[in-house]
Amino acid sequence: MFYKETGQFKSRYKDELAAFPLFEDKIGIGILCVLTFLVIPMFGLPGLNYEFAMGAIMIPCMIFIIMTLGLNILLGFAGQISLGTGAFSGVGAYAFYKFITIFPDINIIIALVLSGLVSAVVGVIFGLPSLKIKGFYLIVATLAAQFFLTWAFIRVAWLYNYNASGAIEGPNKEMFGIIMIGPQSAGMTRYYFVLVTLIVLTWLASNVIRGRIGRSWMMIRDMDIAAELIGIRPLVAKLSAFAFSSFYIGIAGALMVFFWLGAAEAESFDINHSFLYLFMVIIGGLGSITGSYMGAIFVWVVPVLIKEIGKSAFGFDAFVMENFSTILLGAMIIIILILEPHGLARLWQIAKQKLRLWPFPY
Amino acid sequence: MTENSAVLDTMPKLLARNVSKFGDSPAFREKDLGIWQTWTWKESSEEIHKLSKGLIKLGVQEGDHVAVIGRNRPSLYWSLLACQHIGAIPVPLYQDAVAEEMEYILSHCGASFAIVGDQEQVDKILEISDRLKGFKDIVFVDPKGLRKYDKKNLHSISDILEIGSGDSAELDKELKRRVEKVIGDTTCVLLYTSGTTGKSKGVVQTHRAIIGASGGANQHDSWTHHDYLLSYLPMAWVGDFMISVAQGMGAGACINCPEGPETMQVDLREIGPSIFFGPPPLWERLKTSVFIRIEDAAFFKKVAFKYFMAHAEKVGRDILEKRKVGLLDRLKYSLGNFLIYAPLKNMLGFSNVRIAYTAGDLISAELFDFYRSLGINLKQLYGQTEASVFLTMQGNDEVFSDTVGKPIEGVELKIAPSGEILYKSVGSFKEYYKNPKATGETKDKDGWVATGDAGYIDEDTGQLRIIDRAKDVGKLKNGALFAPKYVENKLKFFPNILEAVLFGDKKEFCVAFLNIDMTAVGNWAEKNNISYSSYQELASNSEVANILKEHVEDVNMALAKDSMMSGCQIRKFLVLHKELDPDDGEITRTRKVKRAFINEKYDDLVSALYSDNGSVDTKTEVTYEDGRKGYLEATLSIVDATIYQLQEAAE
Amino acid sequence: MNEKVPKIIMEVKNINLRFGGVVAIQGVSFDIHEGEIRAIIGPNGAGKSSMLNVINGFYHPQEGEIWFDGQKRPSMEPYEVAKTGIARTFQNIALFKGMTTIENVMTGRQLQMNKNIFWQMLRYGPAIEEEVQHRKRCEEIIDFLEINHIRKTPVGSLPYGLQKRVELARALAMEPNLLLLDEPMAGMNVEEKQDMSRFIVEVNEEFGTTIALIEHDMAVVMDLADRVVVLDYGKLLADGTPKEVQSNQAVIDAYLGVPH
Amino acid sequence: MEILHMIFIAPFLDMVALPDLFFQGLWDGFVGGTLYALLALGFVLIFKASGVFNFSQPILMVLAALALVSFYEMGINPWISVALVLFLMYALAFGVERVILRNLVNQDGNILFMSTIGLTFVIIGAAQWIFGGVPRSMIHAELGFPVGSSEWPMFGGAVYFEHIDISAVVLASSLIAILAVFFSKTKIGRGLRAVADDHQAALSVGISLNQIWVIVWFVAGIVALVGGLFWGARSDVSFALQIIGLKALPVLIIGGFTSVPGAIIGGLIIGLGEKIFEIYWGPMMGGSVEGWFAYVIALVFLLFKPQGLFGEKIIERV
Repeated sequence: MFYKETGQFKSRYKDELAAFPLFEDKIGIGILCVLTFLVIPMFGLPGLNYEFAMGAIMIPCMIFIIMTLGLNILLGFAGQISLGTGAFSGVGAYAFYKFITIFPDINIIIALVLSGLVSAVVGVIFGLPSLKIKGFYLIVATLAAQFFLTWAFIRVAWLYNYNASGAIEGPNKEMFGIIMIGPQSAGMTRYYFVLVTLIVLTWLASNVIRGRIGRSWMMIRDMDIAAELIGIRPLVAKLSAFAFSSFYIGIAGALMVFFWLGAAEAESFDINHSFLYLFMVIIGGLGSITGSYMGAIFVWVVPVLIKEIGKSAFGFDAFVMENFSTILLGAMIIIILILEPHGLARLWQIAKQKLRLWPFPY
Repeated sequence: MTENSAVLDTMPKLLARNVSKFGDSPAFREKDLGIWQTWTWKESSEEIHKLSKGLIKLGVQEGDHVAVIGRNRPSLYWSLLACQHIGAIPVPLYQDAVAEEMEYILSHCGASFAIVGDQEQVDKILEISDRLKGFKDIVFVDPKGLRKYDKKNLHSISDILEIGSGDSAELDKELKRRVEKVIGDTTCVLLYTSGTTGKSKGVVQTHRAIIGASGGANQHDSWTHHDYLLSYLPMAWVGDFMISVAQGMGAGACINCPEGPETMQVDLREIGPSIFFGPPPLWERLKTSVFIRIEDAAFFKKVAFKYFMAHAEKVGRDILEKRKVGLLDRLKYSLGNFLIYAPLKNMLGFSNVRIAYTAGDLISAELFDFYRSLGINLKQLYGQTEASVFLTMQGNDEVFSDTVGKPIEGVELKIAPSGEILYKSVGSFKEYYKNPKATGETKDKDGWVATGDAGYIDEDTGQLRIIDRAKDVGKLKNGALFAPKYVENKLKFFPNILEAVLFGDKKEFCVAFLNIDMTAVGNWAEKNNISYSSYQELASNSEVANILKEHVEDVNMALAKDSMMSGCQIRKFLVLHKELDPDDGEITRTRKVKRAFINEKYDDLVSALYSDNGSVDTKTEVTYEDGRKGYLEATLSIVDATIYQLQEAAE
Repeated sequence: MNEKVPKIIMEVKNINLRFGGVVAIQGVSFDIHEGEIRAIIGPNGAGKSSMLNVINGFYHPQEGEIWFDGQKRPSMEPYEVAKTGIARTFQNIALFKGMTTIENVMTGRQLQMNKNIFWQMLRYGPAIEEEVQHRKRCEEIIDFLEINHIRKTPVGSLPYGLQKRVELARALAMEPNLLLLDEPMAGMNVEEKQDMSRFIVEVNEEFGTTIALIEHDMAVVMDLADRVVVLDYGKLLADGTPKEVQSNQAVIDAYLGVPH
Repeated sequence: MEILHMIFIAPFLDMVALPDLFFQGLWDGFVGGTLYALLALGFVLIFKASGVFNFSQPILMVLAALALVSFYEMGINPWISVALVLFLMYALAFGVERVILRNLVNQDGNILFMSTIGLTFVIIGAAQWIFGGVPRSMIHAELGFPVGSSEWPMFGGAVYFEHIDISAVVLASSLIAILAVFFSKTKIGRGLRAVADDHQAALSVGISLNQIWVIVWFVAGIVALVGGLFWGARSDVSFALQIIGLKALPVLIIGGFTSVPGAIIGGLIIGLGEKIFEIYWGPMMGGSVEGWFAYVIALVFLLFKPQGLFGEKIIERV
C-alpha cells in the first residue's frame, strides 16, 4: 500500500546507489521538508504552546538528532561503544566559545566546523585505546574521557574565560547581518540555522556511510578479523569513526549551548547526558540514520510530554514526573532490548516492508 | 496497415524506420549486472549491423539456416535480426531441448551455424555436431566456462561484433547488397511447432506474412513506441517471436529481457510492462501464488481480501468495461482498489499493464474473470504458428471468457462441416519446410488453412468459440460431446490441481488423471502437519484425494449446468504418482498434454479406471534431471465422484 | 604441460609455529606455482589452518621465511598482507552479517578505492564514479558465481552453501594474486560440493588466479588440485601431484589408513 | 625546569618531609581500596556467572544505603532494617533474573550491558521517588559500629584512624575472604565456575542457570549493602555515591575481569594511588583529581596490558 514499485527500475548504478531509490520515499522526504520549513515555523505543533513547541521540542530535538547521529556512527556503524558522548559534546561547546571570543569576527559556520574538528581530535585521542581493546574495556576508556574532560571544564578556568559563574554564555553575534546567537537572537533564526545544519549533516553522514569509509566501519563492526584480512587497517577505520563521530557530537554540543540553552556549565556535559544520548541511539536503532531521528525525538519528547501532561492534567509535581520519566526511560531500554534490539528503526523498517508487500505477508 | 504492407514489408526496413523515427527511444533492455542495460533503436541498429557484417565475414550465406538458442537476451534478438538482414534464415530453438531434439531440428533444416547463449548450449551442439551434415560454426554470447574449449569452430559474439565494427568497405557493400535483396517474400524465420502430435514441423514464414499479421494486431490494440514488454517466453515459441520481434519492431516498442528465469517475477515487477503476454499456465500459477500467500496473511488482511475480491467479482468487470455501475459500488471498488487490487497488481508487476494477452490454450472462465475483475485488461486471442499467430482478437469492449474474439484485418474464417476452423490470412505460412505432404494436408489450393481446432462462431457475440483440438473432440458412447480440454481447464482452475487428463472418447463415461500442485498442496500439508518427502507420497495421501474429490464434484456440478458439456462429468479419477514431465514426453515444453502418448503409456491405469477395481498397481519409467532413467512403482487408489443431473439454467 | 619452468609465486621455508608450549607447525616448507591449484590436506589438527594463518599474517611464526613474488617478506600484519594481493575465505564463514550480498562483495574492493573523506561526504564526482566503477566489477563477479538472485539479500539469512559462495565472491573482488581457501567445501552436501569445485576450477581458469586450498577430504582434492601438500601433526608428510601423494606410503599410513 | 621539579621532585620531598601525612594518605587510600575491591568483586561475580557487565552495581550500592537509612527513619529497628534491605536485594535479584536475564540469554554482551544501564535508570527513578533525593547520614552508629577516631603518634606527628574505617577494612576484608572461599570450595561456588566455562556443563551437574543468576545477583546486592554502608558513613548517603561505585570499573581493568585476586590488588592500587596523587600532585592541577585518576590509570593499563594483571590472555582464532 502507498508504495507502487512496479516500473521503478534503474538503468544506471548511480540511480541504484541513490539515498532514496524509491519514488514514494522521495515524496515522503518532500513532505517532511515542507512541514519543517513552512508548516511548523508558521503554526507550531498541534496542542502545544508555540514558544514551547519551538524552544523546548523542535530545536533541542534537532540538536539531539545530530548528537545521536554522531554516537550512532561510532556505536551503530563502527561498533565501538562510548560513554563519553557528553564530554565530547562539551569539547565542541567550549571550543566554539573560545573561537568566538578569541576571534570575535569569525563566521559562525566556520567556528562551528572548527569546534567540530577540535572535538574530533579529542575523540581520536581518547579513541586510541580502541585499537587494542573492545567492548567493556572501551567503556572504561571512554569513561576516562568523560570524567577527565568534565573535570577539566570545571578546573581549567581559561576554558570559560575565567567567568565568575564558571559558565559559558553566548554573546550576541551576527552572521550576514542577522543576529544568530546570544540573548538577542530570534528563536526563528536559530530554528532555521539548526534545521539547515541538521539536514546538511544528515546528508553528509548518509553519504559517508554508504561509501568506502562507511563500509570499512561496518566491516570492523561485523567481523574485525575478516576486515583486517581484506586489507582494512583497524587503526584507520576505528579512529576515523571516532573522529567523524566526535565531529558531529562536537557540533551538536556547540549548537546545544549557543542555539538552544544560551549558557551552560560543566554539568550539561556530565555522564548522565552521555547515558541520555546512548539511550537515544539504542531506542532509535543501532546503525540506522532514520533510527537516530526517531530515537532522539522519542527520548526527548516523550518525557517532556509526560511531564507536561502529568503537570497539567493530573497535577503531579515535577519531582514525581521527573522520576517517573527516568523509570520509563530505563524500562524502555530494557523492553526495547528484549523485544526489538534494533530499536524503533527496525519497527519502522518492518512497517515499511509490510506496506511494500501489502497485501501479501511476504 | 496499408503503409506497412506497401513500403515496410521486411524486417530491415522496419528497423531503418525505427531508427529514423524513434532513434533515441529505448529499444532493448536487459537486466544484467544488477541494472537494466539499455540500448536505443540507434544503438541496437548499430549492433545489428555490426553483427550482420561479422556473420557475413564468418561465412554465413544467403539462404543458410542459422539456429538461435538461449534465454531471452538482446544479443540473441539482434542475432535473429542480423540473420534476416543478410538473407539467412534464423531458426530459434528451445533452450531446454535435449541434444537429440536439437539434432532432429538442426539436421532437418540443415543448419550451418548456431548462435547460442552459453556453455550449456555449446556443449549440446558439440555433442551432436559430428552427426550434422554441413554444420560449420558456433557463435556464443556468454564466454563463461568456454575458455579451454577448442576455438576452431567456436567464436565469441564479441569477436564477431569486433570484426563487424571494423572499417571495411567491402563488407559494407556486401551487407547493403544483401539487405536490398531481402523482399517481402523472402523467408523471415523458420519456426518449429511444439509438436503436440508426432515430430515437430518447420513452419516457413515470409517477411510479408509476419509483418502483415503483426501489423494487423498492432493496429487492433494500437501499440506505440511508448509501449514496453517483458520478453520471457521461449524465443523458439512463435508467440515470443511475434510479440518481441515482429510486433515490437512494428510498433517500435521496447523489449525488456529478464536476468534469468528465476528472477523473471522480480524483473517483471521492476519493469512494469505496459503490455504483457502470458500463456494460461502462467496466469494460473500466479493466481495460485496469490491465494497461497494470502492464506498466510494476517486475519484482517485475509478478511479484507475476501470481502473486496467478492466485490470485484461483482462489479470489477463492469467498471473495466465501462458499463453503468452504482455510485456506492464504485466507491467501494475504489476503496478496494486502494486496499487490495492496486497493491496486488503492484506486487504482481501489473500496475502499468495496458493490455494483457492470453493465448496458446483455453483459459478457464474463473481464471479469466479473476484478472479482469482486478482491473487488468486481460484479453484472449486465437492463432497458431502457421498463421503468424494472429487470427482473432478481442476488442476492449467485447471481452468474454469463453470466446476468443473476431478475426483481425486480413483474416477470413470459415467453419468446415466437420466443425474444424479454417482460415485465410495475410500471415499464412508459406509451407512446412521439406514436408510438402503435410503442407498439402493443411493448406488447400485456395489458400485455406486448417487449424486442427474445432469451434464455431458464437451467435450472441459474433466471436469465435473454440471447443478443443479437432482430433481430441470426440463422442461418448451415448453420443454426448466429449471435449477434454474444456473440462481439464475447469479442473486446473483449482490451485491444488496442476494438470489433468480426461479420457472418455467412445467410452461409457469420463475418467481423469490428476496431478497435484506441490506448492499449493504442500502448503496445505504443512499447515495440517502432514509430513511428506516426495511428490509421490503427498499424491497418495487419502486426505488429498478427498480434497480433489470435492474439486472434481464442483466441476461436475458446473458441467451439469451446460447442456453441451454435461456428458463430460467425471465419474472416476486417480491422482498420478508422478508429475507429467516434458522430459518423459508426456507434455510439450509449452505444457500441452500429449494425449495419445499418455493414453498409451498409462494404458494400465486407464483400463483400471474403467474396471471395478478400487486400486491399481503400476510401474512407470521416469527420466531424471541428469538424463538417467529409472522406474517408479506405486499403488494408486481410484476415487469415485458424484455425477449430477442436467439442470436447465435457472436464468 | 610443463614445457617451461613454472614461476613460483610463494614459498614458505622451514616454518615453525608454537603457541606457548604447543607446537602447531614444525619445519614445514613448500612452494606454490603461479596459476596452479595447490591443496594443503591433512587430518583435523594437522596444522593446515595455522599454515594459512601464517601465510596471511595472522600468526607470526617463531622461525622460518616466507617468500612472495620473488622477495622475502618481512613480518606483516594481515592488512598489509592483503595489500600484497593475498585474499582468503574462512572455514567458519566470516561474512559481514549486517550487510547484503552486494555490500559484502563490495568490501573486497576497499583496497582499490581511495577517494578521500571529502568526496565521500559529498558522494559526488570522483567518489560516486569510483563507487559505480567498482560496483560494476562486483556485479560481474556476482554474475560469474551465479548469485544474482540474492544480490540484495542480507547474508545472514542465506543458506550455508550460498554464504560460502558469497565469501568466495568477496575474496575474488580483491582480484588476488593468491587466493587462499580454508575448507571451501566444509559442511556442504554433494551437490553444493560439485558446484563449489566447478567454481574453483572456473576461477582458476578464467582469471588465472593462483589458488591454495585446505581440505581434509582427500577425495575432493584429487580432481581439483594440481599439486598437494600433506601435513600431519604440524609436519610435512608429502608433497607432489595428487597421484604421487595418493600412492605415498606415509600418507596412506597416516591419513588414508584412518577411516573417517 | 621548574615544572619538572614540581612534578618529579617536590612531591617526593614532601612525602619525606612529612611522613605522618604520607602515612595518613596511605591509610585513607587503603580503606578506599578495600571497599573498591569489594565492589569490584561484585562485578566479577556477575561477569563470571552470566557474562553480564553489570553497570548497575554502583546504583545497587546507592539503593542499599538509601533503603537502609530510609527504613530506619521510618522508625524500624536498625537491624531489622538491614534484614529488610537484604530482602529487597533478594527480590531485586529475583526480578532481574525473571525480567531481564531470562529474556536476554544468549544475547550479545553489549546488549546485556546496555540493559543494565536501563536497569540503572529504573533504580535511580524508583529510589529517588520512594526514598527522596536529599543526602542523608548513614546509621552506622545506630548499628553499633564504633564512631570517633583514635590518634596514633607517628613520625613526629600523628595519624588519625577513624574507627568506622577500621570496621570497614575488617568487614570488607572478611567478606572478600568469605566470598573467595565460598566460590572456590562450596558446591554453589563451583557451579558458578562451571557456568562461566560452559553453560551445558553447569546444567549437567544439576545446577539451574536461573538459580545461579539469582544467587550471584543477590550476593552482589550484599556486597552493595556493605559497600553502601561504609561509603555512606565516609561521606553522605546520596546519589553521588554512584560515581564512587563506578570506580570499580577501572579496578576491573587493572585486575582483569574474571579474577578475584585481581579485583583485590586492583582495588588497592586505585585506592592508594588516587589518594596519594590527590595529596601530592592534585593541588598543582587544581584539585579534585580523584574523579578521573582511576580511569586514567586504567587507560594506561589498557594501552600496555589490556588483559589486566590477572586476566586470561585471549588467543583469537580465525
